[in-house]
Amino acid sequence: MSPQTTSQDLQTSDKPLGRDDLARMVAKDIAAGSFVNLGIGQPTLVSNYLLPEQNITLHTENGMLGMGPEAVGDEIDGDLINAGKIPVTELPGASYFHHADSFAIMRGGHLDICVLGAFQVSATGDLANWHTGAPDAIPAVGGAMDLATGAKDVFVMMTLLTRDGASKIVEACTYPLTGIGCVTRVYTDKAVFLTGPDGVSVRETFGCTLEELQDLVPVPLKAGPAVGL
Amino acid sequence: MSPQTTSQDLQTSDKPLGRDDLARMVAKDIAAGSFVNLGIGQPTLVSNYLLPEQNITLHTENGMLGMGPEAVGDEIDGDLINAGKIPVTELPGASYFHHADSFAIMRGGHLDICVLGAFQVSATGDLANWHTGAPDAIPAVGGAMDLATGAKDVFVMMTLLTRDGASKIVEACTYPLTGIGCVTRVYTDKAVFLTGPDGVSVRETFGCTLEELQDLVPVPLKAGPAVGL
Amino acid sequence: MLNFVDSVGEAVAGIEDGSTVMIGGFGNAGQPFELIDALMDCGATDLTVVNNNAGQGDQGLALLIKEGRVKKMICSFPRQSDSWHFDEKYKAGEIELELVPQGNLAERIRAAGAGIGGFFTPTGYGTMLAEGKETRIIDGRGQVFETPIHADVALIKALKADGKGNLVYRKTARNFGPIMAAAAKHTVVQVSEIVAAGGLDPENIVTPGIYVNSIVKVA
Amino acid sequence: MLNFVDSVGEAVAGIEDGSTVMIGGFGNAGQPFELIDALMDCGATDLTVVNNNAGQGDQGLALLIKEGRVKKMICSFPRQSDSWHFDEKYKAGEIELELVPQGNLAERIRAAGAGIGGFFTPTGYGTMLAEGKETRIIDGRGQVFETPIHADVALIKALKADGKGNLVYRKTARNFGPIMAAAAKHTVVQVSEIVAAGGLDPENIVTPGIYVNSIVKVA
Repeated sequence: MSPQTTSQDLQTSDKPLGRDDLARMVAKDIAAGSFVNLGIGQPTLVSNYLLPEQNITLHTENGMLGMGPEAVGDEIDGDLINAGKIPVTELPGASYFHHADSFAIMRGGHLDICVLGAFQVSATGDLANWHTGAPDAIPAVGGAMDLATGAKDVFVMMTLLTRDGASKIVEACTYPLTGIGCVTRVYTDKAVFLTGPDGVSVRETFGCTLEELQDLVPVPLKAGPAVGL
Repeated sequence: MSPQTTSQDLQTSDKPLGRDDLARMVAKDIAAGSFVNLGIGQPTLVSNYLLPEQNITLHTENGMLGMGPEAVGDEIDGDLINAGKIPVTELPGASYFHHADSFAIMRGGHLDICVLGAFQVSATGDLANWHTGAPDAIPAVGGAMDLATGAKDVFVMMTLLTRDGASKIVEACTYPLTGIGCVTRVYTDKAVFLTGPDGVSVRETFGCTLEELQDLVPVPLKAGPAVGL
Repeated sequence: MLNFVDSVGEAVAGIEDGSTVMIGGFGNAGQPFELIDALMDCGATDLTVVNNNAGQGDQGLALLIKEGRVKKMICSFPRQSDSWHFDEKYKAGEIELELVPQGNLAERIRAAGAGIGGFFTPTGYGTMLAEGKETRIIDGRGQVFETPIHADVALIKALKADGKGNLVYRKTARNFGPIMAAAAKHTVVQVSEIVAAGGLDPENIVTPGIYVNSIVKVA
Repeated sequence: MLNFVDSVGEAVAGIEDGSTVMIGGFGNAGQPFELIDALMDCGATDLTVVNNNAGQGDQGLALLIKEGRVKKMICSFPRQSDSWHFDEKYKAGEIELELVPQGNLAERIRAAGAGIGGFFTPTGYGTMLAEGKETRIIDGRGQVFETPIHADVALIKALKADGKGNLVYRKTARNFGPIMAAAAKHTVVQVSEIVAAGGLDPENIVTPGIYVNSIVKVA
């Protein structure tokens, strides 16, 4: 723990964060003017909390920049869907392109941030989010590996613990990998973690102290940089 | 020489062909509906003899399909030029694309024919047309290697002999190569040659017999398939 | 050579057993349902199908799979809530699956059309989808060698064609159409409207007619 | 981050000595003359310039070369009837030349923007432009390994930009603009017209704004 930070300083909420509060926090952390891809599931919630003045442009890997909110009523158009195959809308200044051009945006390092769900994240930022590895599971990967490998920053949103109480932040992933050393931040109900080659630091905790958090997580946790990074 | 063809049968003109006659012959040999790229210089003449009913689409590697004739007068537009940087025109059904997409058309094997000039063509269809190899020459290659390698058929148009009387059809190119085994036909003032892995055959001769032609060309010549192929 | 044909049946005639068929679409958007129905009717079987998914619900590609006409799927995301026909065939060991990260799928299809012999990409490095593949470190990043995916036939859906076979698409239904058109030996397109050559702005053509072989208007 | 700036000087400010600069254009079509003039004025030197040609006549890139600001040219066709400034520098041994087949130039630039680590292509195989390069036989064809060309800055010309930085071009002036915009860390665009976001049809955008950093309107 760095001298200027105490475990108590890190606790910014007296209870765990719900999915919407977490989505609001992620949205707030995205720099103005960023180009962002939100993964299917929990990450999609982030779009509800992006403010117009942030001027965020959303990318959907099936071929669009400038994606708007989910379509309702007469807006629904089968030719205008997102990566989760949900009908969406188009904002002024949108653009359409084919799949190779769309993935060139992802793979060429042009997205500032992608936000993904995860089964596990390792201490050094390895990501496992596409396959349980169960022998009878039908594998499906979609664009997960391209996003994990291509975006400048990969944020993960997940509950810290599985239903069985096991930490999803692990020393090394036991599920099949999506990408190596790609995750830079993990937003969970109990804390925000920063991951990288030097291991895991904790930016802030929700409803627990760093020591209580350490009891749940099987990798060494450092107090991270001051809140706000 | 195949039994059914005599040297005399091959002679279809009693004198060498001029550049325009040769261009007219190449134009006539291009199958209806073909997509064609005409190289800078002599090959450009071919466009003068393409008939509307042939429905040929011309490609220019700087980013266009459906190129029309050279622009004159008010048609001249600095944003609409061909690979030789000459102002051209646009035909109905034209399309524009960027350089990578344009070369994907060439390199992906989508052009039916390209017609190129040459310094030398080898017996097996190697092409040398971009560099004299002279130590003080400034090399410049442009799209020559992409065309030579990418088009389904590569036709060469050239005079058979250099100014010094040396054959440009050679056993092996002495000039730096553009591509290996890529040329399928060579249209010259004295004959039309078919080149390929099995060597050189002569489709027709102009103003000379096969025997007289053989005296000029240092590779074994066979009488080719009947005129018209 | 470009042909405008009168029926989807004519458009898919000649697709042979054992062909590799690319089918456009991401989910249902851009999926050429009528051409797929015609492919079903024409009887070709033992097909390798390239599509992002492995069929949804009880229509299109899903039915082709149900009827046992697909020997192998090359796709990125077969498992969906309504991919029951694929799921059943897969669990029964009756269909082969080559699972490809979506960006590799797109780039490999693009490579085929562009004459690229293969390329290195960081996507998939260190994962089970790169097992057995050549790798190398380039500029400090692990990368995997991926090869082009060619096809005998592409079946795609566009919005409009002009008399030269140039195509434009509609919104995210564009998806795989342009790259599949370039990657297949023979490209069949269903469109909603056909206009004369010159009826589409040359600046806005997405697929030049050079990539198109057969066009059929579907009401 | 996208900025609309008021002058070409502001647009090129910050280009450092020793930078790799991609300059759009094929011959004069699409060449961003005003941005090149500003680059001349800003003083940056020791540049590596990527362009199809090596300047024509007494303007634009040709002057930059004449003034000794270009250490190295990466191009496909330097020798032209009016490339006298390049010719002189080259013969004097005062400029380095990396000669690249035009399609390899385009594909290598595209690869940089698309995150490809390298690719095999038949173009150039067996020629002196492949000397010293890795080769392999793929599907019976000799192929050469080519690497991406990245740049610090791209200077390009488009017809119009919208408020999101989306670009459309004009006729064959499109040429290298779209791929250079994607390959450079910082892309500067001169346009003839700027319209509000929504003022360009989303179907017709050629370069999405994600690839654009600075836009300046040039009269």
